[in-house]
Amino acid sequence: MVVNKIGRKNALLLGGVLVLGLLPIALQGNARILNVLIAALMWGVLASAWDLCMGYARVFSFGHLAFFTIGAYTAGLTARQLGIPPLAAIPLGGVTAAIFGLLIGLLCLRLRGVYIAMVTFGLHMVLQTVIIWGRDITGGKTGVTGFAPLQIGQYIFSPSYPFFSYYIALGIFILLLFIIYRIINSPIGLAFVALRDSEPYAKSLGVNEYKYKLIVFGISAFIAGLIGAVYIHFYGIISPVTLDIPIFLMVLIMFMLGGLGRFPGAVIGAFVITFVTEALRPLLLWRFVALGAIVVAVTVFIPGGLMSIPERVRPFIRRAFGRRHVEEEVS
Amino acid sequence: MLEVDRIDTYYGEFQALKEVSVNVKEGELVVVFGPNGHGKSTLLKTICGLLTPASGYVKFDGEQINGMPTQKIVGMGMVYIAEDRHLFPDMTVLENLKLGAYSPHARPKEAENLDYVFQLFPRLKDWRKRNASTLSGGEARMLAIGRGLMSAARFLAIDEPSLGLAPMVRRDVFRTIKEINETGISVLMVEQSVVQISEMADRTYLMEDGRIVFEGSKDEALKDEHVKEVFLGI
Amino acid sequence: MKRKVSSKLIIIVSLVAALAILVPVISGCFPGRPAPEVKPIKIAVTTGVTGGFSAHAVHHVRSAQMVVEEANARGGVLGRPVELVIFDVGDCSAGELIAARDALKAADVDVNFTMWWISAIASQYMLETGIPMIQQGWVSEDWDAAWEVKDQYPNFLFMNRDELGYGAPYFQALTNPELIPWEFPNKKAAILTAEGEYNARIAASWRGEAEKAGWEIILEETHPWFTTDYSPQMARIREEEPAIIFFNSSIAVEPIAAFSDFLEDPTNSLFALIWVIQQPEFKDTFGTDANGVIGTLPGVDFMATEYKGTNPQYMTHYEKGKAFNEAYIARYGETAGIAAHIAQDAFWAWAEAVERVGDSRDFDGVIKDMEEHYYVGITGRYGFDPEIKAGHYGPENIPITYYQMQDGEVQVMGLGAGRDVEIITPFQLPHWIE
Amino acid sequence: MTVSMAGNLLIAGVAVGAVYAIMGLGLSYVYGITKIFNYTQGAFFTWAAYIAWVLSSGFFHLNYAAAVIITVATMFLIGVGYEKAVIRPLRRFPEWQMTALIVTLASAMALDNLALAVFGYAPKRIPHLIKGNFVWGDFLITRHEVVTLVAALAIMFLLILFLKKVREGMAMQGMAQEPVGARIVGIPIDKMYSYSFGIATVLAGISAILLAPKILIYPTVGWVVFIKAFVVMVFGGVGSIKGTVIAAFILATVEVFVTYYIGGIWGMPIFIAVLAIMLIIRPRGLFGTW
Repeated sequence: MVVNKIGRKNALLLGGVLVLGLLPIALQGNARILNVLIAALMWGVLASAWDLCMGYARVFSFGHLAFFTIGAYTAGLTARQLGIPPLAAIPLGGVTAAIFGLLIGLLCLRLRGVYIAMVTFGLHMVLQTVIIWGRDITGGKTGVTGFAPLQIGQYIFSPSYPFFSYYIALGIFILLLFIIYRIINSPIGLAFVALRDSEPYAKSLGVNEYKYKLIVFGISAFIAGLIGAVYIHFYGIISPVTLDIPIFLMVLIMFMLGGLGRFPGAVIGAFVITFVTEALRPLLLWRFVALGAIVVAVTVFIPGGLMSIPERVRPFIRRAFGRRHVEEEVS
Repeated sequence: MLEVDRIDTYYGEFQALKEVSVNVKEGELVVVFGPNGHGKSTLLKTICGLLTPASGYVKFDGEQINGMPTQKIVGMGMVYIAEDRHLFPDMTVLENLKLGAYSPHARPKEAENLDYVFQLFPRLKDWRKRNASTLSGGEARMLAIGRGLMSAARFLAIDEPSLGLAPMVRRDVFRTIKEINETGISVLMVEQSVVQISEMADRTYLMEDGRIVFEGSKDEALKDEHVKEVFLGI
Repeated sequence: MKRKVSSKLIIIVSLVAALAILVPVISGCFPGRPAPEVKPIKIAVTTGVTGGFSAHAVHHVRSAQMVVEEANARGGVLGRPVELVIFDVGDCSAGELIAARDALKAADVDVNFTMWWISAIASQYMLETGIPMIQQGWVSEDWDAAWEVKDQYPNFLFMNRDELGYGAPYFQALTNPELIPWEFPNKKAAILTAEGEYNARIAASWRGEAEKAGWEIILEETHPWFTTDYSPQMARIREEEPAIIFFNSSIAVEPIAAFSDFLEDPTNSLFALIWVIQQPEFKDTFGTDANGVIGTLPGVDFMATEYKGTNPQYMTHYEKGKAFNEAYIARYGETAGIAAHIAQDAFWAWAEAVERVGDSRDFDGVIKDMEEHYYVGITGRYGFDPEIKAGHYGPENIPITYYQMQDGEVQVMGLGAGRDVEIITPFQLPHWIE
Repeated sequence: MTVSMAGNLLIAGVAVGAVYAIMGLGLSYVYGITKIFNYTQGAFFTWAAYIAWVLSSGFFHLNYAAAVIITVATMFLIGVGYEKAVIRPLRRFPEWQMTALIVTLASAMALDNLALAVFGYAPKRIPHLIKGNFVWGDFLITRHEVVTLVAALAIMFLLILFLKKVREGMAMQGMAQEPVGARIVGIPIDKMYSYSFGIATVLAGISAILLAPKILIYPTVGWVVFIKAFVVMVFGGVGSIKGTVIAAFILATVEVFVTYYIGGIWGMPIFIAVLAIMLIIRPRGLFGTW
């Protein structure tokens, strides 16, 4: 039963990837939608990395947008100042973010929830100021621009080549999500799932909890930084606008809406929020009023996030079909 | 006074109570025995409104109370004294007792009940300025019972009062419960071990795997083959 | 085994279903319209209605709506009706601007009017589309990346280049004894600047000129956008009592907060703003309490003011501007913000060029024509310099205007740049100066 | 730096600190009682300020005292209503605090933007409660600031009194310490949740009324204050009333001096850096109980 269940989940994930792979062809290369999809893919990775930290390791991090930005600035600045090619600059962005992640983690992971949130948010605020203040290096509010793009033959990874860029982004997306998926299903990830379900288990895990949290925090910072580096190479620019409150809220809402600590939930949330925001754009001033209201309504009706819909629907179906698996499930 | 009729209670998809029926008459002291994890606490929690049964009903003084919020049930004169105590850890003994009399009907009798509790447990009076979290197991148990009495209850639902207590203290606690019962307050108590207190019970039930498997007086219980098998290993 | 087969089947069916549902849903988010009989001229307004410049964007959008109605009332452009496409770019992040570009391309617009964009590289992507892009104004260095390739993309123009007005020339004007006949009690100045490149560049230029003139900068300070508590800065100002307080910010909230604090216990200082003095909020908040506050703007902007000068050329701008202001107030119940006036001029300058060229789709031709002809509007006479891709400055073209709050209204104090200022209304000593 | 300078900065710090304290108390209070991290607090601040503006200088031109009373009463109803409509349905589910996080975030976003759509970006001003200054030599403090300071201290003492001596306050505290225990003794949990939200919202309202004359009202004004109140809450130790107030004064003073010496743009980062150092030394904040 259990084996079959995991098999089905894998098959669904594979199916999702297949759908994503076929979408551009189905959309006949519609540039507008493809560019929005690319943005959704990137936000999906960031939201998943953040969720890995918040939903699984239960580390109340507010710093992932900062890691994202650190990755982006590192990649952009090294590419511009030192002429490092994109394929080296992107991982460098990830590594730098991971180093920051580990340092911050060492400082704050022993603290309790809200306190971690505050220290990590501190990183966020300080970073914003440092970028504006260090305008000679960072470009201030205008941001970092002017470096060689990621290029294969005549194709450039940029919004001007959406079809090509989409597959590059999808490849990176699959790679990074696969890493996240493996972590979730590794002994560490499973330990965290068990930990959030039962307190006694947390105690038996003992001292290692700190170490595990640090590892997960570092990895998710790495992924956030990496996708930040991809972001800057795609758009050719990053500016401190990224650190403003609206984007911060949007990414938080993405994985919360998808379902905290329910693996592909963050991705689903990212797609939903990105597309709903885009679709609501003609509302002008009322856009974020509508978005906020929709999120509130959806959450009040589906408190576990979109990923919990199957779980919530299953008992009804079971009752409707008169099958009773109560004992079986418990054992 | 209390009628529990064929209730089913679930934790998610797990059924903890299966068609359980129990009743307590005015002034009675009834004990439900049963091994650990077989649904005894669930029964009390369902009665006092912390859990809602999926089917069946609970009646108190003839009024259906399942589905009612706990504070209303407390207002009707029933109080639950929990196994894991649920005291307010960062409040003093006195503050805990005062909050015990939160229910509107208990407020006028607060001073009177406080005297009564201090009379029953004189040591609580000495410790009234101490934080509840600093109390030992037996002391905390007393405070829990005392807090329950503060609500001017006519019906106590006591969850394993002996759990984790030394035999001496255990006997004290049981004696106090009996004293309380003799003032006319009905008691429904849940216990793991049948031997210790069977003589003080008016009637007993045996609960196994979420079902009531035996009902009878204390003498009948001690004679019953199944009860013996479960508790005495005979 | 049996179960496995069925779950595979479920997956395949759900996959097909998902694709079948997803594609129309996603496409549905971006509806296309059926083509009408006469193809309308589509003009786009791309502006950050929900971002930090929201206060200005509102005026931009309203003004565009008015301009389109007026154009249609006059029979459209090239005899075709004009249709407005408004696109919100929120906080101007790269993703937002790319979305805007793709949407405008999909909508097949004829021209794109923008307010101020921070993300220059994203503007470059916009230029790739070939659609003419007419921006209200910005410091051109912010456009470094796009600037380098401007020969590649001739299809953009600035209405103004702001750095010409606010930095060094502004300091010169403030210390011009003809414009401001007040004997400064000392040679000290305080510069309060909002974060961001735009204001930073203005501050650097202003400061450079001040230091050249032997002034001491007792406070140069950068605050975040929407800062509303200036008590520490005011404490320093009250201690040093500088002769000039230069408040360099683009959002009205900030100077309003700072000036209210200043008025609690004022010092003998000039209080000088940049163009924010023309945001109606400032005037509406303080009324006559603000009498004496100074501001400047590139371009004539006669909103809510009386033109007391005699220059016939400015008279023309004034009459046009007054008519527009009255129409705007009648319609929206408040004074127009600065973005509204430039939006008017930008559209009509473009529309005249299109009429001359005779084809709205000849993008390069339209821009070239705009560079070759003058347009006389509300805020000035526009002749675009192909070298700097922006309107010419100068008394004949877009004059630099200095304002002062007098009798609760924004009055034109002088026209011109730096030391060459034509006095219109004499300076009044601010009421807080003893 | 002169003595008068230092004195004036200190006064400014204390005056700002008083407002952070009131706002922080609201946050700390909700978090302490309900364990909800209430993002909407900032939006409630904004709305309270707008309501006060509409009642006083905006449209109705009511007497200021009447406007304040109506605002505070409205805020209580808004808080209670918000809890009933949005938070209560969530409470039936496991892990609902996390879900509450997203709901309050999204509500904050909706409410902020609603303020933008309804009132526009033009900043609004409401008058000072009392006009005028107190001046001793070189030292200057506005009467309004004195009112704010007194209000902050009074609210602190009233809250402590309420939680220690009043039965309802004790019940709320009991609920925070031991939710099941609170139900057992018959405390009406739902009502207590609503009232805690109501009280916190009232605190947001009071801080808005006190701060708005000083800092103007615009659609995102609540966020700035919210973030600072949040830092104050953590610094003081979550759930500790005394800690929150002391933290507010310390941090506001630090902020004022930093703004003076280094520049306004560094105010917030230094604010948070001080917090980070503090947490490394004392992981539970100044007076944190857990």
